Amino acid sequence: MIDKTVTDAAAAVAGIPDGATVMIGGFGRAGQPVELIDALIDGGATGLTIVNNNAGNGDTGLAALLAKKRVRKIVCSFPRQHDSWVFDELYRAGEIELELVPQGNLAERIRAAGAGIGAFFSPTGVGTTLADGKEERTIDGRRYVLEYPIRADYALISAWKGDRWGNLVYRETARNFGPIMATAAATTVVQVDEIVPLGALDPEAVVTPGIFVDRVVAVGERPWLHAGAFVGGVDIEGRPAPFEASGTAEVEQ
Amino acid sequence: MIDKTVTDAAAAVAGIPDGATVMIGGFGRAGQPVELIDALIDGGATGLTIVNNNAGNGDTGLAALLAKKRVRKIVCSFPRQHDSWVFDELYRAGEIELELVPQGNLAERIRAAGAGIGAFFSPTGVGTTLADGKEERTIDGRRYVLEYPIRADYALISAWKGDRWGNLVYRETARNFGPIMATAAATTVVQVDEIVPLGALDPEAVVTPGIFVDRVVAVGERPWLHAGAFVGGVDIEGRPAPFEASGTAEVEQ
Amino acid sequence: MSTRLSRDHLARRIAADIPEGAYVNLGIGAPTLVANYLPHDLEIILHTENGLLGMGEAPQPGRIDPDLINAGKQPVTALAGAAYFHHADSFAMMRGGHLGVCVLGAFQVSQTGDLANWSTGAPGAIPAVGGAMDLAIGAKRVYVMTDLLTKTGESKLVDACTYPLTGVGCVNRVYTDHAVFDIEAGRFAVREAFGDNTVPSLAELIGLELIDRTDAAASVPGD
Amino acid sequence: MSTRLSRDHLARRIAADIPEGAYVNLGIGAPTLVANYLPHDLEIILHTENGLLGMGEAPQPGRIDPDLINAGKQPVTALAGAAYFHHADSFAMMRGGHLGVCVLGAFQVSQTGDLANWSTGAPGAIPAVGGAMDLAIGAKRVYVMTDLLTKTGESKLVDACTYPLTGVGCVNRVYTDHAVFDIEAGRFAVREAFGDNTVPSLAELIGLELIDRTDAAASVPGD
Repeated sequence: MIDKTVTDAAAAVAGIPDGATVMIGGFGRAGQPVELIDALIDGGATGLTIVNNNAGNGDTGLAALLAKKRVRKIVCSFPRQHDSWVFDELYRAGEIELELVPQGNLAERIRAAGAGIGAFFSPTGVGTTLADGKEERTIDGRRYVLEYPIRADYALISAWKGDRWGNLVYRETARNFGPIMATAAATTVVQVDEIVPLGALDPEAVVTPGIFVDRVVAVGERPWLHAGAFVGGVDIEGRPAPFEASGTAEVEQ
Repeated sequence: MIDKTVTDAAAAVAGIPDGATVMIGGFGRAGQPVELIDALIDGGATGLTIVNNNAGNGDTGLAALLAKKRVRKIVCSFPRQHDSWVFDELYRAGEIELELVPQGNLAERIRAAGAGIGAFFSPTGVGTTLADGKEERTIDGRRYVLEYPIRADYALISAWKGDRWGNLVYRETARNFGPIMATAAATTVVQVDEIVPLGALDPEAVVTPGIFVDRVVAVGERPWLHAGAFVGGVDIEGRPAPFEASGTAEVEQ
Repeated sequence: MSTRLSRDHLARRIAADIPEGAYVNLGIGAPTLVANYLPHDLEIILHTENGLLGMGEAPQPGRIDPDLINAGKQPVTALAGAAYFHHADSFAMMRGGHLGVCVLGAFQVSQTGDLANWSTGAPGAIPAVGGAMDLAIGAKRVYVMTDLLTKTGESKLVDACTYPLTGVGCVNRVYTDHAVFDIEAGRFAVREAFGDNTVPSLAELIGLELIDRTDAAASVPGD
Repeated sequence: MSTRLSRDHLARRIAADIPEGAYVNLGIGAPTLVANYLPHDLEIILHTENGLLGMGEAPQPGRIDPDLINAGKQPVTALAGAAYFHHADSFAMMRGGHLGVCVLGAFQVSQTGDLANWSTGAPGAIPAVGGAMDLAIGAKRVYVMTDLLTKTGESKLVDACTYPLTGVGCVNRVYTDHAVFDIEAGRFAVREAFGDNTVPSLAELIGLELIDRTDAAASVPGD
């Protein structure tokens, strides 16, 4: 019997060595595998290269990993946010290396790694400083730069539900980088709300087939759901928040 | 109100000119948009370049289009099948041009067209006659050939259900080339069993978002379904076939 | 002192140019205001780079769903007819030219259509580009929404950008608080001047020769 | 006359080398027989290039579903735990090295691991390649299933292929009716000789020097 489920987050991230390249899913907080990141912090690995769209929010998750100075380099498209103070301080102090990649090139380079593409010509970034030093070519009258795959030793991602074969479905825009990162890492580790029986996921709606997944751990239902249905009652960071009828939401910008 | 639905197959394929490049979905018979092809035949367009995985089966659908000598050139991976007699005869008579493309390069070149990729390095076909004359490059010790996008003026595809925005879901392995061809054509035309109300398709399970679709026509439920459920009772070509308890299936090889 | 449209009026002006059925991406910051002025009786489909077509309005406070956000990481909703997809598919949609319109902010736009909107190039600044470069080269029509002048009175419409570029020759139209400009063969063309602005007064503010297209019939942009 | 395994016995022999949990693609033709011998108590996941992981057995005659076929366009079924995907994703899976094993037929295999299995290059023949070239370069382990000799008695294991290539240096192991060969540093290594075949008798049939690995412990291939 194939059983990719593991009992806890520590087992899920076991074996990630110092110096590893680790993709971490999520766009801002949505889809960020916080429990896996916490386990990675507890595991002690350091000198990591992290691939993520951002560079951490607030003081939890990826930001906490950065704060512990476990990250040598980050590859991302949008590090600077209103709540990226942990990264900002490390960057200004010269304690973290940054490779800035336009978001679409980041996504496509991750996909290329998973899809066995050696390199591809992208129109994004042509003529900008982010294309400095890259090979350029004009094809059918349009300028392109050559972009290479981004691979990882591990991918840590968050999905909604998974089964013991590693088939996954996601939830809304928390899907983001999960499906492509799952294809691009030697070992893909997934946290899900719930592990469902084999056959419970509609084969037409599986987003990540289990072939891309190595380990799955259930971490319990996200606080804004109850029995799989949206119930709300949280702020944008997912913290329980009693809202008045006249209340205003805390909104990121 | 956005309404991409059209009333019949003739309206769906209206405007396809002589000499057009037309992608036609399907893998063998599965997912082949037979009603749209019939309408294309009725429409009279000729001198077409067709992109399809195969080169027609039996005497219907794509094979019928070929038999009418409307096709100047076909781009495909697997023309020769046990039931490709229409193509075989035209090819041997020198009446149709063939561009043979390894199936994965065919799929990826179609995707590249839809994804705005100028060209990509593929490891498939390296060192074979199908890479003759193509640019080759070694990247990280592996050999690749440079492959260019395949675009079309029209894509004719078959899906299972669609809505008036053009959102689509497919059925089983009839999905095949539909989703990528939808992205790679200037005008994408879809036949579906049924047009469902907006909101009836699960947004997590939509395979082709409506942005890629221009026209949708309902052609009625496929014969092996009843009210959306599989009932069987057909042979592999979809023809009603009374099976004995001891009967044997007609099986292609 | 010339007439200036408020940011909300400008958002309304841009919204009026977006036809029913358009697929639209609104950049973070001021362009998101445009959503507030899209007519409710028209179906216009909003794309957000983080994997959603058919984005709806902000949720009620008690109904915030942290899994459902826009590119600015604000909570949103999804319309009936929406679809979710992953990041490679979302940016394939952008890069592949499937979006009809995007509206972006700007530091500078050159008269050849170059856009600078992601970095001032200031030493010590932390760079962040996000999806701006993909949008700039991807959408069929790239609209910029910006004040014409910086806070210190310099024109953001320039002969050549001095800030780091986001994209080369990618901008089709610039909506400013003073006027609407098209890019025509390497020159700014005034399409509509607001209030008491005139082509000569705008030329003086900008310091460049301008083409006068204020008599052109209002056109609905294709998508 | 040396001992030859029947095609079904050879399929059984190959099936025995496929471990539980492997993701496997069986090429059209003889390799599909391997599916009949995969142990029912092991979970081995079959991929078909036309968009399915978790392919099951052939359906009962009255239950043929024309939407659910394999690469050979035969009707199949899907297991609980299956997933469907489109062609670009299916071939990304293959090209990206995610399949553990594929089993392919062959016209010729060279001792450097080149495979020729898609065209005899005969004038007038209609070429058709399908997914063979993608499988040849994509799977982690590429197994060939073939008779050792052609109908006219020539060895299909050769110094260098004379037929058009499918892939260069891609074959890991060749299962023939006479013996099992690994490719080792540009030479065929006999891993297992069936019946009264011996390394010398095989070398005579093939006409090449062979490495003797018949004493190697049976290994379970990695996936």
